[in-house]
Amino acid sequence: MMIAYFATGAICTGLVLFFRRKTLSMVIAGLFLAVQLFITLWIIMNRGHQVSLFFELDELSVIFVSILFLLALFMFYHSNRLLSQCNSASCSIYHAGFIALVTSLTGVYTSANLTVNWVFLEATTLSVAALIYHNRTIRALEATWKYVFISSVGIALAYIGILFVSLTLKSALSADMSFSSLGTALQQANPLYLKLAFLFVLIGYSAKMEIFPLYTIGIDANYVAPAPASAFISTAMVNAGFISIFRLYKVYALTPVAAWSRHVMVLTGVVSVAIAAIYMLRVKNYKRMFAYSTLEHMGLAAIGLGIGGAGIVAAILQVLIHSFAKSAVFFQLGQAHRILKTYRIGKTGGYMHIHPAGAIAMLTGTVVLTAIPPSGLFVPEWILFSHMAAAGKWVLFALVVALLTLVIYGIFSRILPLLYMENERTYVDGRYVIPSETITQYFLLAITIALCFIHPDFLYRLIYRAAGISL
Amino acid sequence: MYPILLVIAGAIFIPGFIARTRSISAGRKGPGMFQHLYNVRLLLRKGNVFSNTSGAVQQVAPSVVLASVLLSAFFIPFAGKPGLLSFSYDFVFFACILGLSRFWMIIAALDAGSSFEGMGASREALYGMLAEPAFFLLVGALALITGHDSFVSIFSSGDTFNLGYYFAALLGAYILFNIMLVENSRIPVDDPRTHLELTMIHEVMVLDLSGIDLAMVQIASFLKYGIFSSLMAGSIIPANWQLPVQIAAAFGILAFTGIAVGILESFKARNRLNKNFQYILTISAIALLVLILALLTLQ
Amino acid sequence: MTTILILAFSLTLIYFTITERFRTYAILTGMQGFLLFAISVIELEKISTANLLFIIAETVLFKTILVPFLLMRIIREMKFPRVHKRALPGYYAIILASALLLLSYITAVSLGNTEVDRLYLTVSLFAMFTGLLLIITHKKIFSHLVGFLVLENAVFLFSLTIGNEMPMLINTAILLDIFISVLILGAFATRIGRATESMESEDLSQLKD
Amino acid sequence: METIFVAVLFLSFFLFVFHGRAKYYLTFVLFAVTAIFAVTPAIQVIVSGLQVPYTYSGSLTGGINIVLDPMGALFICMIFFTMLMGLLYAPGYLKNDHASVPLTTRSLHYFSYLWLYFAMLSISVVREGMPFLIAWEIMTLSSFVLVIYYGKERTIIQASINYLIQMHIGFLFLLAGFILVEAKTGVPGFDGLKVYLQEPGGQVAFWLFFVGFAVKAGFIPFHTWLPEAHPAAPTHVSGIMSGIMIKMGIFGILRIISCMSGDYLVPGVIILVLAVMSSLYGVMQAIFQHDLKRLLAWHSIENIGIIGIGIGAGLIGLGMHSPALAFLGFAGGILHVLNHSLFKSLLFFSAGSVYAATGTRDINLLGGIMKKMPMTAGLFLLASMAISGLPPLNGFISEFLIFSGLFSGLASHQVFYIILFILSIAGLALTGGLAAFCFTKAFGITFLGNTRGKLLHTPEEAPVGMLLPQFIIGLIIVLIGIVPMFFIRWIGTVIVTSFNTSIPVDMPMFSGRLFGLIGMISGLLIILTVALLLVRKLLLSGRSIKSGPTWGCGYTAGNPAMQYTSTSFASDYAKLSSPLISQKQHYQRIEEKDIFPDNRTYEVHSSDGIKEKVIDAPGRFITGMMRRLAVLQTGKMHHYVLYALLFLIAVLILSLFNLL
Repeated sequence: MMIAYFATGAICTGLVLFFRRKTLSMVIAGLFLAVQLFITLWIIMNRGHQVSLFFELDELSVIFVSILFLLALFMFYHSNRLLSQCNSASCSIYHAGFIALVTSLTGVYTSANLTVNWVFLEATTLSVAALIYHNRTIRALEATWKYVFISSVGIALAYIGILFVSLTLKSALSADMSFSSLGTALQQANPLYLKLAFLFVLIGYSAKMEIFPLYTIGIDANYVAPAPASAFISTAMVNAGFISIFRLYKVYALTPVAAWSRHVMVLTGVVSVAIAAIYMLRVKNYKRMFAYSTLEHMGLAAIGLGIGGAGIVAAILQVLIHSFAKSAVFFQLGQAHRILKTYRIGKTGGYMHIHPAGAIAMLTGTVVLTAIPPSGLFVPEWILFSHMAAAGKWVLFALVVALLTLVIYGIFSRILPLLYMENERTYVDGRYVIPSETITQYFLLAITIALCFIHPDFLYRLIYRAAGISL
Repeated sequence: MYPILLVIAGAIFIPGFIARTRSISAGRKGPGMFQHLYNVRLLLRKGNVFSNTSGAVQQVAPSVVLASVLLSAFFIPFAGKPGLLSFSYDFVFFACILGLSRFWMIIAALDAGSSFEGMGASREALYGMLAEPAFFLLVGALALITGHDSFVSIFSSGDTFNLGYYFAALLGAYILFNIMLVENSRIPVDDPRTHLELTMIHEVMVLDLSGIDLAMVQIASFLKYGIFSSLMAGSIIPANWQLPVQIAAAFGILAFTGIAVGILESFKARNRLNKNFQYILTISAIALLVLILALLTLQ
Repeated sequence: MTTILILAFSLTLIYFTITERFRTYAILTGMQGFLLFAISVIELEKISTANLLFIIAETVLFKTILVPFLLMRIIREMKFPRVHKRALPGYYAIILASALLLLSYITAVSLGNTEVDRLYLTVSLFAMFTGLLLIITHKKIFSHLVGFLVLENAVFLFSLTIGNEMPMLINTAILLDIFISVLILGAFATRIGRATESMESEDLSQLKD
Repeated sequence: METIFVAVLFLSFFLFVFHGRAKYYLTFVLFAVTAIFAVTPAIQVIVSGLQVPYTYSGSLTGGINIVLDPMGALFICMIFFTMLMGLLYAPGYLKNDHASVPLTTRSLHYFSYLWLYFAMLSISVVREGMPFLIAWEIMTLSSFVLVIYYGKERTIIQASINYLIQMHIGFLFLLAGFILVEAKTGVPGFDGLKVYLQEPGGQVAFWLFFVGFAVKAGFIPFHTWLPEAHPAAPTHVSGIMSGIMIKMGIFGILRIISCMSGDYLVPGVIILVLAVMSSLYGVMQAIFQHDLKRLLAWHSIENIGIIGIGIGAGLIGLGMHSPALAFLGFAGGILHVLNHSLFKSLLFFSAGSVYAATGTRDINLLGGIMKKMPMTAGLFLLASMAISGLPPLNGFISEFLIFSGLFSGLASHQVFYIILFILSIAGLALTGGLAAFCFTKAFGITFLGNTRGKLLHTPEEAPVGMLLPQFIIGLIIVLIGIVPMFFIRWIGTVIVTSFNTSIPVDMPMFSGRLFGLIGMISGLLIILTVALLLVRKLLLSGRSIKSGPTWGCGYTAGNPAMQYTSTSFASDYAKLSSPLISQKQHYQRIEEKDIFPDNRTYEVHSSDGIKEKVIDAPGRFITGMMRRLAVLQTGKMHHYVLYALLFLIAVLILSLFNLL
């Protein structure tokens, strides 16, 4: 089934690229979404079954594949709004990238094997590049170049990590590289090998998850990509990085270097949050600001993994809710850009006047992203901090909350002028004030806020299972 | 009923004593003992002239001022007898009610929109504010020594005569005397005789009052002499003396108060305005001294 | 025999760090490809024929011929100046390289696994570091490209370390190599060259905060 | 009941759909519906003096225990009343800016108003950590949205961000407190605190909570947001924020005190000292202000200090096993919470009416408003008297209670506490005097005399809609002054049920008799005044009543600009307090060569030394440091790869030394 799906994805991509017709590519992408819905449902139905050697439909993949579909659907909608002015070639390349990306992301989410996972993650680089390069400007070229290059360096490093893992094994047939068997196989392995392997993989995948050290390209990519694509990169894409690191992390939990790997995660996480905080106070561009916010949230997720125990639950929940919130904000930023023609901070304002529905979505999104209740993101933070307290990590707690406070200051002091302050330089293109386009944002934000008040049993059961903690 | 009579007696006699002392010491013939009462009677017979700028506040204020000072007179105990009104911590009420009269006096002055009255109001407010802690410190110290919680019980506990209390009571009387000078704006805080409005405090505030309104304010100010001197009497006179002796002593203190103010006004110049802070804060410092004394007696 | 080849490989690596002409880069890349070909032929004796053919095709056709050719073409087309720009003076680079070589050796020794040839490990780690160093110490995009290619070679060499048992891993690595190299070299490098005229990295460092 | 609340929450989103008056009516209906279902049980709890908490658990939120105890009930009543008054006042006030404020902002305003109300109601009844924090932050956020209503100006945006960040810092302390308690005891929320406080070292949690709540309440040195946020907000919002929202901080402090079971003395002393400092500093700063709303904001700090004096005294009373001190302190503190919510909202409302009518908040430009707006002026005067603690109004009653408590504490025979109490008494007395000073200034300069500056339009009396809530509040202010015993009895119930003291509710000293008498005397004062006024009127009838210009002491060319202003009124005081509070003067010197000097301006601004040292300087330091640290995103790709290498090496080195 999975093979058939990937084949479909590949064929769809090929068709779009081959014909290069605007309407046709849209139709194919739409049809592909139907396939995606089908495969999502199929994965949900078959969860817990080992369907093939390479793919595993566990709770983790169920959660993320479901989010992926939702995000892909919304992204498709917003992209089509965006693409209405583009020519056939760029439109079809965009759609091809989109289909390929969704396919490879599904692969990343569901892969049960270290190598397969790596292959699909590599495949995302290429498809994302098509999306980033959409605008064909020199800056787009720069960002794409950096993205492709550094991702590739990262992926090569990650491969060295995988090779280190395999060095400790007696044989490395495909079955041996599966996550489930690695856990037991690595229990007696040489710690130094394991450490090196983990480090290389972490560094390599950090480009995808947008955490320190290779987060830099993600920022640029988010900035130059069209807003719907940024929404997708900042959520589904980083989720792929997260899931890859997380699967390895789970393997490492069984090895002698479990404690060490957790500490490394905390280190990267804290450094990521710190960098996000630092740049939050410096950025002059709304889109980059929200890109840094992604860095911050992924850093928190890394810290959650590093804390372990309930922290893992917090991390998964964090990533999950962040996907909704961040995509909503980026969708809204896209609209704002079409109306105001700029992302520059301080160059514009009065959005509350210009596009009320959008302004409220933006305000809500900002609040949600800062994890101030009633943001759903408060729940993972609460879990994380409670767990930190239980572990007696008060210095870490103080450091993280101090950094988060700076982040909040940074975000609010930049978003509020956009919403409220009247700026005489504000240029408004009234054609694009389309309140109906905000529905997706409201839907996504409603989910995030509802998750603060309502803690649905099925979701939490899924997350606890995915985290490997019995309830 | 005695206490309120004592206050009224004070109100009637003290201004007279002050005026007489002053004229005698200056070698003048001077006005009679009751000239101030004649003045008030004259004012009460007059009509009213008010400023175009002023409004309801200036009309109402004199009544409020008089009413609150009158009411505060009801709190004064004498010779072991409570005043008309007496309850635990009545001195708080007493202080607050005097505060009320000051409050209205100030806004009445501001109502005329005159820069001179503004100055007076500002100073009155400031001095009143500074004098407040002195009173509370003093009462606190007395309450601490005696272990009682109302005017009458504090003052009537003097029958267990001891030196510590008595010294504290004397200092207390001295403080009350000074507070009286501040409240009534006499020398050295203020010189009511001067004709330079810039340096006046209380007198400048009533510039735009006339007739009955002015009379009411004057009466209130006379009453304050009575109130504070009665308080001084209460604190100094031991409560175990015979009643007639106490009454005599009280009148003696009233007379003494009047004469003392008169002598002070004859032989002392008014302070420079910015020295007044220092002067009033000194009162608080002495009150603090009383407190320390109280703490020492406690040991 | 393998030892000599590997030492030759590490020599090329050192030369990479000090060379100052772009053309040398292309030649060195080709040499590395050839060395890898030789090593893999010697080492992978027990491997199935199909796989061996695949690896040979990769090393000979791709690494030894196609990549240097593409690099040459870029140099020609872009009319690069001969000497490239460094972010760091050359002598620092060589000092760093030696330090990294030492570090690789220490790491390889402390891994202490007798099953693994320490030389392989040392050289492949060194190759990795050299690749990274090429990227870090240079400002030109072309040097970055070469650095990446060296990194790829390191991965390939490292996968040879694992030996015969794991053809899948090697094959995937090769696929990656081809895929990315072609993408970067073919598609992007030329596009950047056209867009920025001189392929200066400065033109592509405007995205910052 | 639950379904109704959920329905109300859901319906509140329809505020964004409706236009015009319908929006307001919907707000009102939702408010009223909630009120009926929240306030009715609250009143039952208070009046019946129910000692057993009234418990039910909701299913929507997964079974959060909601406990309605008398203290929560009291706060619910206060919240309801203050918010209702604000809601009545709001439309009249907001009407002035209909053109310049976007419709959405207005929807958002009413929406946040409702949610602020819901959040405060929840805070009063929720006891577990996470729901409490959620409600707490909803309160912060909704009030934040209310503050930023006029966000067109940069200063307002800065003030509201300042507000948000400081609230967030307070929130973090609460968060730390909750997670600490839960980690140590395994019991969530305030019940866990109760357990933890009995363990050694449990005091840490108390102080975490205290700081968290103190930021909201505005004790110094956590007050710095207050004088910024209040002037920025629309006036009725300042009214409710100052009136009730900052009291949620006090509520929290009372809540954690109710969790204590020993060791009352140290917290009591610290709170008392902090409170005396707050009250003095607040009022000392207030006198300098000439922005009417900023002045009122500083007075909020002062009054929080007075409340804190009561609470601190009550705590010490508990620690010394002195029921009198405990009762009087807590009763004074809690009654002052109620009183302040009344007179402060009244002050803000009437100040808002003045602002709406004149377009300025600068007292130095105002004057003579009383003739144009007699009702507003009268109400402001009433509230000024109340806040200065003058009889026969409510402020006096609570200050009387606190004074009595402190005086009764003198009987403790412990020198340390005696000195503490005496100093507190002096401090409180000084605060009262300063408050009177400040409000004679505020009232006198704003409403009396002649108009000093040029106003945008001639002021007119506020419409009935705006006056009505003010009259209701004024009525209650007088009512508490005249019949204080009922209120004190209810508060007595709260104290006895919340603080687990051995205070008999009907101790002879605190029985209705004393306060009945005090109420009577207050009544007497009013009667006496009225009688004197009647006498005056009788005497004056038939006599000549003339009017003329104000006596200028011989100077005949006086003009309104020569009147005393706010700044000049406070100038003597400024000299006195200059060592503590510095003033900055902005003016242009007249040079010797300047023979014909032209128009000049002179401005004085007081500066908050605490804010500069506690907030501004560290803030500048942190942002400056952060700016220097921002060296990573260089745009150069070789740097980006370098980070990876450095990270690799750093981690390897760290692991080599077993640091990871």
